[in-house]
Amino acid sequence: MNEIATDAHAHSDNRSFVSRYVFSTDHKVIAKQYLSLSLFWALLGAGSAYLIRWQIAHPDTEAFGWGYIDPSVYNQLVTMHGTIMVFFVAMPLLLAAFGNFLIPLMVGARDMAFPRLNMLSVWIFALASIVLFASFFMPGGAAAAGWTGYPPLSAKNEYTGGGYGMDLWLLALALEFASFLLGGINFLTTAINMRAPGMTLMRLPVLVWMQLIAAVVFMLSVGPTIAGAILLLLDRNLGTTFYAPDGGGDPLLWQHLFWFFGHPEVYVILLPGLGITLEIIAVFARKPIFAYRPIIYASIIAGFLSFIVWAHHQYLSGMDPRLAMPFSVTTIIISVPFALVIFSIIATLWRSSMVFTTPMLFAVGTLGVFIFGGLTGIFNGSAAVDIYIHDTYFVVAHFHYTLISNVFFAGFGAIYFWFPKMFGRMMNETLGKIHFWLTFAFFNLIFGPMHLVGLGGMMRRIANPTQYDFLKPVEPLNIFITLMAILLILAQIVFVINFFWSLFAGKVAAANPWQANTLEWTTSSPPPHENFAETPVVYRGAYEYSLPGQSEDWLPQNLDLGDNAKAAAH
Amino acid sequence: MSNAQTRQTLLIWYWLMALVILSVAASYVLPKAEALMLIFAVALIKALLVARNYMHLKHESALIYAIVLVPLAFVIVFLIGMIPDFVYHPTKP
Amino acid sequence: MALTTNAMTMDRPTEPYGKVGTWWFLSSEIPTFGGVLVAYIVMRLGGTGWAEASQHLNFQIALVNTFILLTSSMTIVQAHNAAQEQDFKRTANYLGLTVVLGLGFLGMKAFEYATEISHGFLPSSGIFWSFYYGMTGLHGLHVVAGIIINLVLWIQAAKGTLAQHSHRVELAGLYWHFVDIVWIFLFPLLYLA
Amino acid sequence: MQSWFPENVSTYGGDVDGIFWFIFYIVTVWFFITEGLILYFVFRYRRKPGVKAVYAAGDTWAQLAWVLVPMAIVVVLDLFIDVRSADVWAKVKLQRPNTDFVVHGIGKQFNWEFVYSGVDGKFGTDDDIKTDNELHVPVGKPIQVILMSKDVIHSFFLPHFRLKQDAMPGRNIPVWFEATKTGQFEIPCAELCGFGHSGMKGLLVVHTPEEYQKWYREKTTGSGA
Repeated sequence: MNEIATDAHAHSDNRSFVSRYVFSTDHKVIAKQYLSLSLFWALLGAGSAYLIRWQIAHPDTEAFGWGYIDPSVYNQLVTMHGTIMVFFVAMPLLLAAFGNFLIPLMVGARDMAFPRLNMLSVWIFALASIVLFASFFMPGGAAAAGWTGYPPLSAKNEYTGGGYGMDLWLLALALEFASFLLGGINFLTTAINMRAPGMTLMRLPVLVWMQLIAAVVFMLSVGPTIAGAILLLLDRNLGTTFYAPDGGGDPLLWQHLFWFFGHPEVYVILLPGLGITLEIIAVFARKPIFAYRPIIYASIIAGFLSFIVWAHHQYLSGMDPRLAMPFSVTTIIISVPFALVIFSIIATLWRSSMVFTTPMLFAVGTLGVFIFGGLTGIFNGSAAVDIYIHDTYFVVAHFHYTLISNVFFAGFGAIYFWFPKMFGRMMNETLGKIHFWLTFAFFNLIFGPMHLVGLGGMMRRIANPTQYDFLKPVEPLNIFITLMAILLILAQIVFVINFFWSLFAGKVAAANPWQANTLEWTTSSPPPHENFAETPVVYRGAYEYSLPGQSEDWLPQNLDLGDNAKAAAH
Repeated sequence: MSNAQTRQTLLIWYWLMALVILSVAASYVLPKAEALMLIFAVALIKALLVARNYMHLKHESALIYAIVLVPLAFVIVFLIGMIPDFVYHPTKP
Repeated sequence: MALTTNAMTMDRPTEPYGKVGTWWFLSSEIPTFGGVLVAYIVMRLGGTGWAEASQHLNFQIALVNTFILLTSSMTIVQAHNAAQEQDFKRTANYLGLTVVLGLGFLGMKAFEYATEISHGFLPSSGIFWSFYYGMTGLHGLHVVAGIIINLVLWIQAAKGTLAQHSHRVELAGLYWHFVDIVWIFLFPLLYLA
Repeated sequence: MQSWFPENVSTYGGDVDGIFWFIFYIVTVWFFITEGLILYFVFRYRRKPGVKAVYAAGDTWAQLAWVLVPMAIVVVLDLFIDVRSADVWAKVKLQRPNTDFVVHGIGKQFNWEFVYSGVDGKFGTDDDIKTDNELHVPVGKPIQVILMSKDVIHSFFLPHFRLKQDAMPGRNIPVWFEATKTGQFEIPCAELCGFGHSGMKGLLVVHTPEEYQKWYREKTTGSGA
């Protein structure tokens, strides 16, 4: 095995085009496949967002470029927007793409532990994508029961007017989960067992830790939902009555099975986003991450806590109201570990030496936006306030602030930051900064006012707010938000231009353009097939920036300083 | 050594078979509540026998134990969270 | 050179990747079955008419199936023992036996389904039957997957190509035992309670 | 900002709003502290030639105190919020006052059906009064609505009363409220229930007791005739 590997290095890579770019087992190619799939889905997600917003602002008029939006089509759009953004954009982008690309590079491994399993997982994901895409074209259209798919609405076609769209939706989710399960096994085994010599657990870059915690949380929580989805498929196709009250079942069962995964899923998306933010901030603040170990412990605790908060989505679902109190306590307590992480990031900025490149702008943007989203979460966590704001736009605004901060801002930050490593070229800084400021401004102009719309009482997923007298005061806001949403989507054109222009004509990147410490920057940009010419040896943690007594303000993890300096840099 | 291993494997198997017969016998002989308690205790013992011997858990490291026990703990949390809604349900007609 | 101290390799586990990976996979299977079992338990405790419905199940078939599955667990351990001794003929025999026992389990199960359906107990016949078909079906799918894995290994052992990766027998065994353990709980939950 | 809420017309609505504002003040302070620090640091600690960042990894207790002390404050405030919101939650959802005014609210695609027990005080008898999409109640009296659903999950939302509760098929879920003001208020559905979800709108009419008696008599004689 080893002989073959070194052989491939010595000679030029002689794999065929197909095995190099299509059915590749190389984690870097797989990461790019995930990246392109998620960006493709992001287009559809943005398109659905546009149509939803149009309908809310100008109900029952012809949307520009589409036409009249039927109420049942509106429900499909709402459902697919949530499904696409959570499962087919956020997860493949933050977990699969950057986890795949960075975990082996950051721990100093040649590839994932199970490269063929990795390839299988991306192709299962591709299959899930095809199934979900096909569901749009089914008679009766795509699934229309909300991204949470609550039965009985999702269990019987007569309730939604849909058909096979719902079955395909369930199938796509099950396949997607299977894909990420395989991915998770790979992440965990790679990061725990394949670390380079010297790469102790407490020297791992914080992003690897976050990916690990996210993978564990995902793997241990997704099971009940997979099972629940299978039971729902049986209800739909074999006439079982798991969720049908007239047959002895209970619709509430689905909510428990779904949210037992559905809530941890939030942290599955959030933790890698925070990890990316931490990585970027450490590099551009030229300062070690403040409280590295406590951050990791706090994230592990948050991961555990995320398993005992799921019922806060069900305060008003008919669940036993006594349960709301313990779940409200755990939900609000989960703010404590995140408070530690946030305070530590802020402390990292203290007396740092910040350089505002595009990735740094996005990282600080993530932080600012995420704090807002975290704080509005306290309202939702409180069972009493939730009585009023549950299922209103306040909730919608809240989770867009938390999730979009991580997908949009951290995700874009990651793309700008690791683009040179992935593609060997730098992205354009000017366009990047324009992209950031437009995105930041329009994002806040959309979702900030949306909180007020929620306080006005506007319900989620209603196609036509003008039908209600009590929503009259928020109508101007709705129109404003829609305008800003269109501008936000248009602003992404800057990114698309920058991405493709840089891909072919960007400045050629050096191995370590940001002067960063972690191992992925010690190999060439882009890294060769097996990542490292020789396995790196690690001498220190990932964040030894501005170490006193060093002439440079950075100190790569694999730089051997000799014994004396080693004692200083623990 | 190989014989010892085979013997051990067979010994566990005898135990498993005996336990199945025990739980079936219990369901005939004992009153319902006691039988159920015994049956589920026996099921637990069988699962432990298989996991510890056939799956070599007794030779594994703390990592593997954690991989098994943490999800089990979450399943129990899930059970506790479900009981008020499904076992005591004043809202059901 | 001075770096090859304890600190350098200290906390890297020594298990083979395949084994850790398999255990991680099983760790995600535990909540999958756990979720359904928990749902069954709480809904049965809070519902009525479950015990009567379960009287209609064919308890003898399930008992035989329990013996079959427990025995197949034993045979795959024997296959692993043999593989460790590089005796691939014996490995193949035991793997073959495991496959046959697995097929036997499925055959009995199919017969059981057929009798139940012929008596009019369909998946749509009520909540107990929903869970019965749902849980045994999900378990049955896992048995099918296990049989395919064991079959592949059996062919490799018979052809003599298993020697380079004989540890796969252990991994297949881990999965097969897990499927067995699920049945250990399904049997009393569905048939005895 | 108070004006963003619809007018409160229930006895406990003020408590729900109160806990909202209680949290609002706490998180607003945190918002300005954290975002203010970030902004200050962003402007203060930009790279300057010759100035190196301070190497502070937070690995001593003295340094860690800078994050642990605020974290401890967060814990205390969290528990404070928990206790206060548990009180309000209990008031709205758990401590239902005894009342003889019980109505069945039945959700179906896509309207609300309300059933009054009629003269005999029993549901399911011939003299039940059924209204479509209109719930008539007297002011100043605790009203209990038992929520049911005929098909999918609906959510009984009274924005002016700060009350929301899902109607779950297979369960009868009681909720209560007491109006402090007469008038007409909308009852939207807050849980996606199909293509007509958006138009599923009922009307809550709060009468003075005398007006209510009048309406009720008209209904009973109307149904009897």
